[in-house]
Amino acid sequence: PAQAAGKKVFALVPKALGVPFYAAAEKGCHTEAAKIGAECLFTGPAQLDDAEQVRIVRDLITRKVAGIAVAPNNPDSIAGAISAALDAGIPVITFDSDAPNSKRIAFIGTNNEGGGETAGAEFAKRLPHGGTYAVLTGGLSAANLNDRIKGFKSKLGPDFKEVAGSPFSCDDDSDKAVQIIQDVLTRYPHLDGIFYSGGWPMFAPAAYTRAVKKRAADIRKGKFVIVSFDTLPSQLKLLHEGLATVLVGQRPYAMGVDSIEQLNTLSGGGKVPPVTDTGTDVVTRANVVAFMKKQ
Amino acid sequence: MAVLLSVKSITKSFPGVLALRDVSFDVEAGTVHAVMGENGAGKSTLMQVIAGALRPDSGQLVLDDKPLTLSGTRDALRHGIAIVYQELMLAPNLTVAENVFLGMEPRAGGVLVDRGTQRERTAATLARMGVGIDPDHRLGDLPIAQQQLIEICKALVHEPRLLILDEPTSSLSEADALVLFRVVRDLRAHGVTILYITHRMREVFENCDTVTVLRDGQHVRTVPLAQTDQDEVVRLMVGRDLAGVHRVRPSEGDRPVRLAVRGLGDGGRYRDISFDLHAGEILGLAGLVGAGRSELVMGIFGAPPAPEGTIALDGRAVRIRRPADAMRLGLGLVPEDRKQLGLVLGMGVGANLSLSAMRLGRISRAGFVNPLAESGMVGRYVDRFRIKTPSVDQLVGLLSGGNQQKVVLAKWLATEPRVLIVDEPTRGVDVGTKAEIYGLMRALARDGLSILVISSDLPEVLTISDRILVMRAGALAGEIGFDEASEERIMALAALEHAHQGQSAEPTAA
Amino acid sequence: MSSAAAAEGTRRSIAARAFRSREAGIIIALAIMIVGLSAFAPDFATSDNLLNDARNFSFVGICVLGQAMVMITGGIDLSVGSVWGLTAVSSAALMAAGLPTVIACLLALLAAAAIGLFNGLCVTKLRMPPFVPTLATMSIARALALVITRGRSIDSFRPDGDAFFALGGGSTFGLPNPFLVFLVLSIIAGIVLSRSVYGRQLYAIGGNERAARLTGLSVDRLKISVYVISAITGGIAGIIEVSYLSSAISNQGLGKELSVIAAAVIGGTALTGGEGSVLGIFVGTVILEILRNGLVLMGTDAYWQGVFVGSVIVLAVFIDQVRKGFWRTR
Amino acid sequence: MSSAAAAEGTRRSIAARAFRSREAGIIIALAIMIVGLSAFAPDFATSDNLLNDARNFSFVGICVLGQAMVMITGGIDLSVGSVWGLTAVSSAALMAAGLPTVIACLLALLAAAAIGLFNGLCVTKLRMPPFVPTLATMSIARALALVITRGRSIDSFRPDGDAFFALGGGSTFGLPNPFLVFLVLSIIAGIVLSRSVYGRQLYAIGGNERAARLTGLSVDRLKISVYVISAITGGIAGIIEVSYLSSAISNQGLGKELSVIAAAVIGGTALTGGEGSVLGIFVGTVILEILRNGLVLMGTDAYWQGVFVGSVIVLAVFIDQVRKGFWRTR
Ligand SMILES: Nc1ncnc2c1ncn2[C@@H]1O[C@H](COP(=O)(O)OP(=O)(O)OP(=O)(O)O)[C@@H](O)[C@H]1O
Ligand SMILES: Nc1ncnc2c1ncn2[C@@H]1O[C@H](COP(=O)(O)OP(=O)(O)OP(=O)(O)O)[C@@H](O)[C@H]1O
Ligand SMILES: [Mg+2]
Ligand SMILES: [Mg+2]
Repeated sequence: PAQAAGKKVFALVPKALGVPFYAAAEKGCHTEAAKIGAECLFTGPAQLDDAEQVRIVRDLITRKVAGIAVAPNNPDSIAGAISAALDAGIPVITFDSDAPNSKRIAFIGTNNEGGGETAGAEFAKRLPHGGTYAVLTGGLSAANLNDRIKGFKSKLGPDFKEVAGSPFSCDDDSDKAVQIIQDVLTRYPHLDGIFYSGGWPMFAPAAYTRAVKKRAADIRKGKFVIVSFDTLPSQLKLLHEGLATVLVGQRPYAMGVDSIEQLNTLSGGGKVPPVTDTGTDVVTRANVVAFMKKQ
Repeated sequence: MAVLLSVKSITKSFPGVLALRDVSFDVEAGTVHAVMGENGAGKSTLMQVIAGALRPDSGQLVLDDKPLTLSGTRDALRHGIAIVYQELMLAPNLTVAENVFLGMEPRAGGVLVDRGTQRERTAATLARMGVGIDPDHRLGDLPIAQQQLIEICKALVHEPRLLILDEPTSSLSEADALVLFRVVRDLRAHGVTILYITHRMREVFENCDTVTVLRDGQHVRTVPLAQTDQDEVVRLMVGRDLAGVHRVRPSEGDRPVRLAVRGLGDGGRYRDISFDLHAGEILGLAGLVGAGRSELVMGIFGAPPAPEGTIALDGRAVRIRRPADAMRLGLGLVPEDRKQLGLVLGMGVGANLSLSAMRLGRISRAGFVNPLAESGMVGRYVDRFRIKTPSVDQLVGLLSGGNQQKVVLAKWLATEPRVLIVDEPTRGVDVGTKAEIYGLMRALARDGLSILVISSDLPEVLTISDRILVMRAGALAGEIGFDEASEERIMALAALEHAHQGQSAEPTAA
Repeated sequence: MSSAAAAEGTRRSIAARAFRSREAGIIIALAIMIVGLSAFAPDFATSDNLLNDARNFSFVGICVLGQAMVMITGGIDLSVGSVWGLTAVSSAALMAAGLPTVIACLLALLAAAAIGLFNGLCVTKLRMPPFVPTLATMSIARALALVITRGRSIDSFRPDGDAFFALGGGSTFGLPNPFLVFLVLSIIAGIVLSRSVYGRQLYAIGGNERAARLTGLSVDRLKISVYVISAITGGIAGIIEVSYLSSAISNQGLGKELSVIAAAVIGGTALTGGEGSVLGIFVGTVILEILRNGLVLMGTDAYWQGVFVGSVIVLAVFIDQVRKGFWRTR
Repeated sequence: MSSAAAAEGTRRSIAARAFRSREAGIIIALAIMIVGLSAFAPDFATSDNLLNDARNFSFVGICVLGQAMVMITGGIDLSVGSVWGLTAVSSAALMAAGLPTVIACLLALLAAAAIGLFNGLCVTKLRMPPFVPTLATMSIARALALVITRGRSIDSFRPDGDAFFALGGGSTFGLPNPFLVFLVLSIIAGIVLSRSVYGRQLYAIGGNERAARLTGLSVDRLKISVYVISAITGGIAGIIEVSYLSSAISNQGLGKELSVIAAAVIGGTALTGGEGSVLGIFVGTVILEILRNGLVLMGTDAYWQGVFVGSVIVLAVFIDQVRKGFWRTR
């Protein structure tokens, strides 16, 4: 059908469906595809599942799409499928998270570790004397989140102490994320900061507001630092209300756009840079208003 | 004669129940030894102890003068003791042959089932019993009567020295019972000892040598049948004299037709059945197992509704699509198979009793059960039927067979029906209770209740019926009035040569 | 022992005293947990924390009520988690589309009920094993939630005033509203199951469907009703969660069917039908939540938490079995 | 109709003809799917694609074999997905630690078997409903997998040569190795279930446990064995997947218990026990995989896919019911 339609079909394979982050990437993918008169096929595993993702990529090869951009759940397990695609003459690039040891032609995005380092730097800057902190993550085995956390910690000096039980996993569930924050703040009322490797708790503004109510003043005073990944609208709103300190955002929309653009070039026989850094947004209360306008 | 097995002061109790109290008696080798007693007297419990299915709290079994301690039923089999339980103990999803050899499968190459042998030996044993059932037939598809025969076959393949039969005839028709008796005599001839439980006096006196009577879990007496008679045995069982049940001539004068059935049929199991049931009449429905009586009444009750024919109640034609309709019209059906169709074994006596009445708002207001009314009603029926249970909350599944039957009857009478259909009303019920149930049915009939009684127990049909219909191979074979009624006539109609089967007798509408 | 349990099950519906003893084991297990946690995690017994817990387990708890009714009839409803999600996003979407809160919620619940109806019809009219249609609707409802949100979160909706947000976030008499909803529904369910003709019939169906049918119970209609109820409870949980989170996302309630069924089973509801009581499932629900909460408060290593959760589940049920054992043999 | 199904179920083991007819309905459903897909997705019927599918459904398929045996005895095993994951990571970890491939795999399988044993003991000796211990081990095994990997993926392991990787990635006689493993295990399971004493006794337990017990079957030992087998099949799937992905991560097999049970149920295995055949579950497994594969090939909107999956599951079982219906009434 790809050929039948006459249009080139480029596939964008996220780590999992139903994640706002990739929804943004999909948006970019579709807009760009429309622009160049191609078709964007957005498909991926229902939940974070690397074996499932490999199968889907193989299916896409069978379907002879014009190019594949994938955000590997597991860089090693995807490698085989990527080689298979290239053997079948289908260009493959990775976005959001990379598979450096694979044959992928290019990577688009900020690698998560880099993003994590940015976040870590911001965190450390605001807590010059160090302190105790907790990490909230989506899934203990999600490679990209673990990279972010790795990067984050790499920027923390020796006088930072992670509390017992951290990293806390919320299984990408906003409700559970908020519950965990409640629990953590109950257990460690004098915590100095929290790092969210993804925006889950902040996707539930009202509940989140209630959860951090007790420390809201501290956040505004800078006594309690909250650094979170992602810059989705609800997060920006919360940041604006002073319920977070720093947001570190990757640019999913840009990733979607660039992916199609590069796949198009490649399928036309062109060349692309091996790594395209879509960069990170660092949003603080200072520039949040401007940033919201820009969006 | 030599004593094969002696039971020495066996005691067994269950939560809240002392089922056996210091029971002792001897069983002589090569005899057919009857064990009798009222429902709940402890017969089955005792048998299960002897068969290794239950461990006694105290007491001792002695086999061939050697003390015998059984680790389980397998162990018992190894000692040559086989039992046919009162309830079917078969896996419906397996074939006849697989059930017969369950746990003792003949093996091919160590691990695989030797199907050939299994099938042949099953067929052989069934042949020896004189029953023609396909060993490869799925058990669950057979009617209970035949499943019962399979149970017996299952016990026989192991060539036991002591065979325990716990109410084997309770779900057999006269004809199948005869098969069984032949087998029993045959076994005795080969020196096999048989412990035989039944509530049917006649069977005992026709087939057994000795009788042991239990009452309330205690041994009353063991006596050669030659030295006793029915009345004495009954007295021993019940502890008092019983007014014998006699036939009662139906009151003269034509009673209005309550239930009129015309041309009812499902094309197979029963065909073109027509009859009238009058107000206050007890109509017997006799026939061999497989005659299709159960299917017929199920058809009347709408489970499933009969595709052909019409039903009229008090002259008004009625459509009965499901049991609920039938109930609303004042019909009640006490089914043949109490475990599968009659009771919720996992619920208490009380809950079972009130289940049907509940729906008719007898003991509920605005959709909510009125606990007082409920316990009141339950109490009444438990007393009225002398249901032997530690409490109304006792699981029905833990009651003795006969007491379960009483619960089913009570459950339906609680709906105060106008037409009551009873499929095998006294299956597994003791003489005393039988008499009560007959009396009860008569009383109800006198108050205008119309009763249709299916029974494979000829004396029973004769005793209680005002009029008897006989079914054969799915069709009405004929009707027998009160005065002409006799076992011979019934059997004659029920078991006619199969040449005639298929064609149905002319409607017997008045 | 399952039969012994059933015995109690029925006794409960007749004598309130035995009712208590039926759940004694699992209640003991809960008590032990609470004592242990209060000892090892000083913050556990704080009213703040307990109120948080009360709010948190209410969402699942509400679903368990419906699930238990399905299980009592011998069925199972896998779709509850997805129905939860679908109702959540569709109610939010409808509000975002400008419908009045109440209308939006009712429509969303109607959709949930429709799914329950579909499950019920498949189980009764088409004679499917309950696992099949509910598995199917589990996948369908989740997909529909995705279709509605296209993976984005819906938070732009502004229901008339913030009254709606109070439903999930607010408190009354110091008790979180979701908990109150759960409490009220539990009481209703408890009375219905133990005292109403309807409830008693559900137990009968679970105990012996053929007998129930022959006793004139309209088995099909009763069964359909429980699947509808289960779906609606899932929907209620979803809507309350939306109001609690003030935003809806397609993966709400993802995988919750397992926690829901687990809570019911731990609470003594039998997958084979005919058994189960509201008190039991209430306790089962609480155990699961304070377990999660307690592990965090005790600062257990994140990677090990699953081990504790599993062990406690087995232990809780073990204690229950032991007690039943003693109860049986005395 | 379940009895009708069982009727066939048993007949199968006697007359091969009826055997076919037992699964006829579900096979028809599969046929329809294949025809439909070949029509709408030209790439579907290519040998490449079919071989891919064969490889893909083998992992779940192997687990279904064990699961079916558990279900035939009337039980259920929720832990299979987690055991899959645990075995995967532990085998990889052991290889990474330098153990010879075979030893590493055997040790990993031993761990799996231990979990199965635990499940079996809880079900039999402690009389727990199968749902409880297997739910617990589901959580425990997953956690242990996390503990082993600390969330990272294990890929540094270099088994002796790449022979190990051939197990999952390679092919023999043009057929993918995992498929061959699945095929062989299926044949063995088929014979065991339909012909062996052991197999028939499993059916007996599912059909009437009390009768089986009173007939002297060692019910407990038989039940324990099926849980061990189920765990081992889960482990085998995990190890083969590791060799296929040439890397292990703790969330392997996550949520697979559902696909596994679904495949068994769609294949006609009854959750109530006593029913089920290898041919049936084989077909059930295939249906689920080619469904997933077909949807991608047809380029269905990712968000809608769940809707199709659900619908097809219901349809497949519906066709099966219809056929049985006809079969019953003729
Ligand atoms: N498993 C059990 N648990 C509790 N009580 C039991 C159990 N089995 C039997 N009983 C009780 O023990 C007593 C004797 O039961 P048993 O079945 O031996 O009577 P029976 O003589 O066989 O009666 P029937 O003629 O009706 O079969 C009855 O009161 C019965 O309720
Ligand atoms: N001995 C038999 N041989 C063949 N089929 C039988 C036999 N007994 C029962 N059946 C099957 O069951 C059907 C009717 O059985 P049913 O139980 O209705 O007989 P019945 O007259 O009710 O006997 P009872 O009620 O005494 O068991 C028959 O049409 C047949 O299909
Ligand atoms: Mg008895
Ligand atoms: Mg009959």
